[in-house]
Amino acid sequence: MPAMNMIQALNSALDVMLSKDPNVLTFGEDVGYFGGVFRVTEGLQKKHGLTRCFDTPIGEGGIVAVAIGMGAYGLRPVVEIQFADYIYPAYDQLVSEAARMRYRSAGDFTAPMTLRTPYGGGIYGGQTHSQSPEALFTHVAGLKTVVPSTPYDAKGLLISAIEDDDPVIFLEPKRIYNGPFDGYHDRPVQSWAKHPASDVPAGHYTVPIGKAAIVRAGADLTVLAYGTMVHVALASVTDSGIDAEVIDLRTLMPVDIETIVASVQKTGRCVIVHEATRTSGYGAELSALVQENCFHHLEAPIERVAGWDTPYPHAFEWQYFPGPARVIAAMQRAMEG
Amino acid sequence: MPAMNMIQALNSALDVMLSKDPNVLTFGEDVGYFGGVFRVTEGLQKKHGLTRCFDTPIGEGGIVAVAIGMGAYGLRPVVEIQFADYIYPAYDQLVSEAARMRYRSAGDFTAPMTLRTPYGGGIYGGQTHSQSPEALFTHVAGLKTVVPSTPYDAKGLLISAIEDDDPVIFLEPKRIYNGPFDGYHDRPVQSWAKHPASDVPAGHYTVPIGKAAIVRAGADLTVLAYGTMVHVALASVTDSGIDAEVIDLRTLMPVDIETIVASVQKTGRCVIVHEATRTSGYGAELSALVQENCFHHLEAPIERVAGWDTPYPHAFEWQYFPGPARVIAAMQRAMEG
Amino acid sequence: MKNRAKLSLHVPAPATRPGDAPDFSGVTLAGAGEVSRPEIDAHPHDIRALAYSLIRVLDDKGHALGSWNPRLDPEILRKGLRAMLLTRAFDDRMYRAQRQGKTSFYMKCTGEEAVAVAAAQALEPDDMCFPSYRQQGLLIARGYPLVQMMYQIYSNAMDPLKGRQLPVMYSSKAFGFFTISGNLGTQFPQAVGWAMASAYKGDDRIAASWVGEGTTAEGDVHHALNFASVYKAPVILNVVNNQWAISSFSGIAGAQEATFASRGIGYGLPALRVDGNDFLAVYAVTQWAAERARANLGATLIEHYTYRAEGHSTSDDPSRYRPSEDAKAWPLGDPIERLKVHLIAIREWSEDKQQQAHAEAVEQVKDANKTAEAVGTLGHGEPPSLKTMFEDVFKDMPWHLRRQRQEMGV
Amino acid sequence: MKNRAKLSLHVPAPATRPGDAPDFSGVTLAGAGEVSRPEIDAHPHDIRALAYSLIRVLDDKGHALGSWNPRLDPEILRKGLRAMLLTRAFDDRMYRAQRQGKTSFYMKCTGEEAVAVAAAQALEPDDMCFPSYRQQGLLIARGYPLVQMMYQIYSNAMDPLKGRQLPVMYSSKAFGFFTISGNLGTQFPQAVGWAMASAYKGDDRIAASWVGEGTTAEGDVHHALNFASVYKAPVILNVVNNQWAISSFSGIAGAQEATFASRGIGYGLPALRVDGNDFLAVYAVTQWAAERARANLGATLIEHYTYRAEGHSTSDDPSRYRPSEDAKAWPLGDPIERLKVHLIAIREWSEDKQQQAHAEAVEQVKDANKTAEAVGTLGHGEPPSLKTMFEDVFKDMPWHLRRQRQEMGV
Ligand SMILES: Cc1ncc(C[n+]2csc(CCOP(=O)(O)OP(=O)(O)O)c2C)c(N)n1
Ligand SMILES: Cc1ncc(C[n+]2csc(CCOP(=O)(O)OP(=O)(O)O)c2C)c(N)n1
Ligand SMILES: [Mg+2]
Ligand SMILES: [Mg+2]
Repeated sequence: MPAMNMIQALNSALDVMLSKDPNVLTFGEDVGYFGGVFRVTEGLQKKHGLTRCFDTPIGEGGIVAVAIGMGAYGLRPVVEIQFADYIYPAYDQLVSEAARMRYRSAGDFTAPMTLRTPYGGGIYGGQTHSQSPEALFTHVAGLKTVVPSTPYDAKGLLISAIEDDDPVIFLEPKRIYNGPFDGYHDRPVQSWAKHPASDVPAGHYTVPIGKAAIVRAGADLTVLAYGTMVHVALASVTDSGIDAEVIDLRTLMPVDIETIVASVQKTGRCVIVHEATRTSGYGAELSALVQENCFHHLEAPIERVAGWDTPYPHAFEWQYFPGPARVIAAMQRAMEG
Repeated sequence: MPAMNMIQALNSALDVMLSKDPNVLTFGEDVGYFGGVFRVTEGLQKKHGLTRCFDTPIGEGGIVAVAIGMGAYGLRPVVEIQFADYIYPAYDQLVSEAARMRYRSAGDFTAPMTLRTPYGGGIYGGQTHSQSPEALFTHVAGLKTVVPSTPYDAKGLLISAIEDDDPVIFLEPKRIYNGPFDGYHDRPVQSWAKHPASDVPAGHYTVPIGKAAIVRAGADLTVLAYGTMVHVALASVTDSGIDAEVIDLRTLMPVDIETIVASVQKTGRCVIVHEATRTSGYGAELSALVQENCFHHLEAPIERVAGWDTPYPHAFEWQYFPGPARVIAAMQRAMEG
Repeated sequence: MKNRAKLSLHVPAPATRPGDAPDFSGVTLAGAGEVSRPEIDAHPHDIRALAYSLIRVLDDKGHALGSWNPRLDPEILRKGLRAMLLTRAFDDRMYRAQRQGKTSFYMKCTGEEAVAVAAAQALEPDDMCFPSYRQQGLLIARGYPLVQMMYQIYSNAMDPLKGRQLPVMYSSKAFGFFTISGNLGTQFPQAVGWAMASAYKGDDRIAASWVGEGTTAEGDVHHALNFASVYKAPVILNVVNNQWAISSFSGIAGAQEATFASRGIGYGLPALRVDGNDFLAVYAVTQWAAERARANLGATLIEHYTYRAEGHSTSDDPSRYRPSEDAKAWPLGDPIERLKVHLIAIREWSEDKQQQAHAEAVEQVKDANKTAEAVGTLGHGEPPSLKTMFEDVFKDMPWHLRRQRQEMGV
Repeated sequence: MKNRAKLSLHVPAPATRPGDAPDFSGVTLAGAGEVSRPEIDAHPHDIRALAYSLIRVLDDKGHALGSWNPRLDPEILRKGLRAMLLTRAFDDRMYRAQRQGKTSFYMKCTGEEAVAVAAAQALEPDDMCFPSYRQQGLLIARGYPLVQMMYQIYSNAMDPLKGRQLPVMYSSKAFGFFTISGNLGTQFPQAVGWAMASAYKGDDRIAASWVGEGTTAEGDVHHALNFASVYKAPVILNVVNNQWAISSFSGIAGAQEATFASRGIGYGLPALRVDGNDFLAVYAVTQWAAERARANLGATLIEHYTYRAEGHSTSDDPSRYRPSEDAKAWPLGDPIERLKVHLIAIREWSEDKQQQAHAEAVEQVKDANKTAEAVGTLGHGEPPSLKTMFEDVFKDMPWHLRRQRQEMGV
């Protein structure tokens, strides 16, 4: 199997679905001839035609609205929002329309659309190219939220999202598009090639929405993470020597509660890691869920490691990013606590 | 002092500030000649003039953007969004602009605006006139979020919000505009007149942002609530006979952590109550905060009582609304647990 | 040269307020038949004048004049008249039902019946409509069962929307009627997306959408016009200018600076302005736009100039913000009355027939309402099944909703 | 009559792609001086033609023609020329700095210098500008210290924005330059709000804002035009049509259907379309719109027809999506060259002086850069103080940010 980085895996997922299903099409700002600013749609217009992969006006609200209308017709549109930071102009169409359509029409109309968007920091993008808005979607009844952490999962989950009959917010951790990132920005960059999950089948396959993955089994502590932070968590486990179980949630809504509860009931300790700002971030929901489901098993306070409650500052990207040092410190507090 | 309901108290706050500060003005859909669909701005255009209280086009994004520009000039605009459910078209201007202005310009420009909006259910408004979106704002660094539960607080907090130099999201619990509501929809409606907090001074006064109120002292259990749910919590305490301490948060961001922690460390038990959908609601953040700050004092799992994770259904409003029955059940679980 | 005088802020205000006599002297109207009909493949730039004029077919005596006269079979006109009568009878009955506490809310379209009913007739039954809450005439003209609408309004056990939606927020894919949103304007760009999908699939169905003049201020409306123009979507974008948005007169939406039809000019879209109370004119412009769309020539923007004759909804009291005599004084009259006069003028109808048709409509509504009330009204009789409350949030119910349903004990 | 042929979806595509020869044969240009200047109190409806024409003053030989000729003192022209030269020299140096790894990102305005520099000259120094990221010419023309801009670009200890913003996202209230947002278009309606505030206070300052043609698709732009029209806000709304939005040609924004200036027509705003590479023409239309705004006659929409001569940013490679010779082939030429030729034609300048002015600009930039680099560049030298990272989220730091700052140990 060819070794693919995450961009190639996502491109392959789109290629497979465009080939398989004439009702699938993809569009967004610069996704057509150019292939997207991160090249995820590169070559798709040339291969599948102008009407199946094309550029749109710079109006995120319009892009999503048009996708909703196409979904109501019976298509399965996949839209790209160039950066997650630019999703807010489409927020009303997502919250009031895509998320509500099935419910308010009692199943008469649905919104089987997928919204792909790169999120997270680590590329010196400053405060408007680094945000992690997942919690703004997990709070919205009717939206599914998915975050892959490897090329294999990225392709399998994106195909699942496109085939899913509900609207899916598909958040792509842009920092690991080209290689796994352990959070040590000062160490040499790694490429996906050496990572087992870069073995990506060329054809159609799925990774189920709603299922987490235990990426490292451990006995003493549970670390809940997703996207880029999965790799930071793994590095933190190695460097701390703590025998932690690392769970890659992969899907945030609906979240895989069984896997989480089973692990924390086993370890009795839990550290939650995400890049988004801390207050009212998705870690708050995870903390509440763990507390509600594992209260009598907890031996220490649940720790949240997250982005600071500030915008993502250009010059202080690495002081903002919740890297191994902060994750390890939290793991140690959780072991003592 | 005149007995005021919440609408009159809010109207009085605006009247006081329009009289006191020529840089204060208010606008929004139907707020001018008509005085707003909930009459909160009634009479203000007539008294203060066409340019100080006026109608706007139906473009929430434009309303907020214009307020931001006015704030940058040096005014203190107060805008009304007719229903919280219609705030989403303005979400980008709030999140990317109002919230970020001070930070990104290093204090060179600020957004001293107040956004007033009625939120919550209980008036048969169906899914687009009943929402409680507070968690979508508490997650945003740079926004303050305030929710009053009485006429006295409503006026004092609104004046504080208008005088505040940061953008404030001011959520008005529409179900208690005309009277306190204990959650028993089948009992006779009460008016504010008999409630002590309807004694509202006619002039200028403030209730500080960031300070909670202990509305009932108790020893056995802490109930955290805000807005309409404060009254439901009090009724639940009475009817359950549990000696609970009921805390009206009043401000969600920044939240009054000292008051919360002191209470839970005393009682060892905590029930969090809100009307918003449960998953990733503000209750999740409260649960995480309590867990992190009071872990070793907790004698039972923290309970969340919230709206179901569905849209607000028209016919099942009272099955959706987290009334006394559900609050009492949670209090009892917390006492046993 | 440089003028640095003090600036001042302009806030538009209407000519009249409660207590004043109605004053429509500012309204200038083209005469019936004055505006001529271009070919459907006319270049938008050559027909810009249509955005500033007013397409009218029926004159005050009920004669159909000019090249926009669709020359319809009288049977179609009678069908349209009956549908408008039925719509009005339905509105009156449901308004009363709300006043009687049988539901929480209702919205009439009185005076605007032609906008929806004539369009329903000019479109094909399988064309997709993305309406606002004031185009119930579409459903009624397409023959959707009144009793189904009432079930929805009463949120009873037979409500096709299972009690979830506010009254009047109908949805019927089978009748080409998109689920109405409580959020203004969102359906406008969705209709463009549906039309793009139809074109993408090589289908022959087109889409149509409606927003009020107040709603034109939403960004969604700009997105709709922009995407429709760029991709030449087969869609008809209608702005129903009934001159009021709850309490705000149309000047707050920009009516004192330009017509709403002219909003289409900047996108290179054909923009037509029509007498919305003239059944024949509304039919003719809709037909023109539909033919153009089906010929792959893209979208058309239509402004329907009409007047909201009653309150915004049952929650509203227009006497608080406009002269109470306004509706009667409105120079373009009443669409039902005008079509009736025309049918009589061409000897295809009579006052007696009108009386009879009206009585039949009232009867039909009464019967449907009896059936609907027998099932239940809001808070009385048989409600939808409670456990459906947790369904349809997602296609399959996730664990957390199953748990919540259990907690509720259903 | 009814045509139910298969529909098909139209997706716009540019005339040329990489490998093709440049082709601007589709571009039709009015001649210099052809379009005449209306009075500033002209009614918008009487000057709609200006939205479809092209206001030009300078002809190919550098002669200033027609009623739009602002007849400026040559000293102003030389100031403008120097500001444009300085802007270009600054861009070239900062572009190199990014390539040298001294910062993360940079954006040039090459070929568009006149749009910002001429406006800066025509406006009063205390008028408020709400620019996009491509109007650095405003700051430079207003005399903002280059070294301050470099401090920001290098996110060093002297960065007025404390290292928080992406390079080029300047902010300076003192120089009437609003904090640039990474989110496109948001500043357009904010400028309208600022202008409404100025009018509300009886002030005499006006606002101006700029967006690219691609950004016109955002709902914010519609809100700006709508609110500006309804409240007659004293604001100049500029659309810089440089024909590209990253890799998307202007057809994706709607340029094949109508001009961007004509977007103003539907709001009843005066809409001017100007040769954006003609310093005199840009100055003249800005002056016209400014006088109109100061006379309380409200807002003007101006489309600046120009060409993005280089890549979108340092992250972009235009050779992937357009012919590499395009910039040279662009018929409206280069704004610096054209103003130079004019000044020489009127005997107020010479090639030598041009050489000298260019050398001076390069020198000035070099000196400023030496000072800036001495303080630090991104990741090297002296960064801003780390603890400032937690400041200015709110006016006063709440408990949770104090705790987080402690946790970080600063
Ligand atoms: C996004 C949004 N903002 C505000 C409202 C509240 N609202 C409901 S109807 C209405 C007035 C609409 O007026 P118009 O568009 O002219 O339609 P009409 O009622 O006249 O048919 C308003 C402001 C809403 N439903 N959605
Ligand atoms: C809301 C939003 N959407 C998308 C982007 C990404 N983006 C940055 S610049 C750009 C192109 C803008 O083109 P145009 O408006 O023509 O301005 P120009 O770059 O040509 O000056 C895009 C899509 C953004 N910054 N903000
Ligand atoms: Mg209206
Ligand atoms: Mg551009």
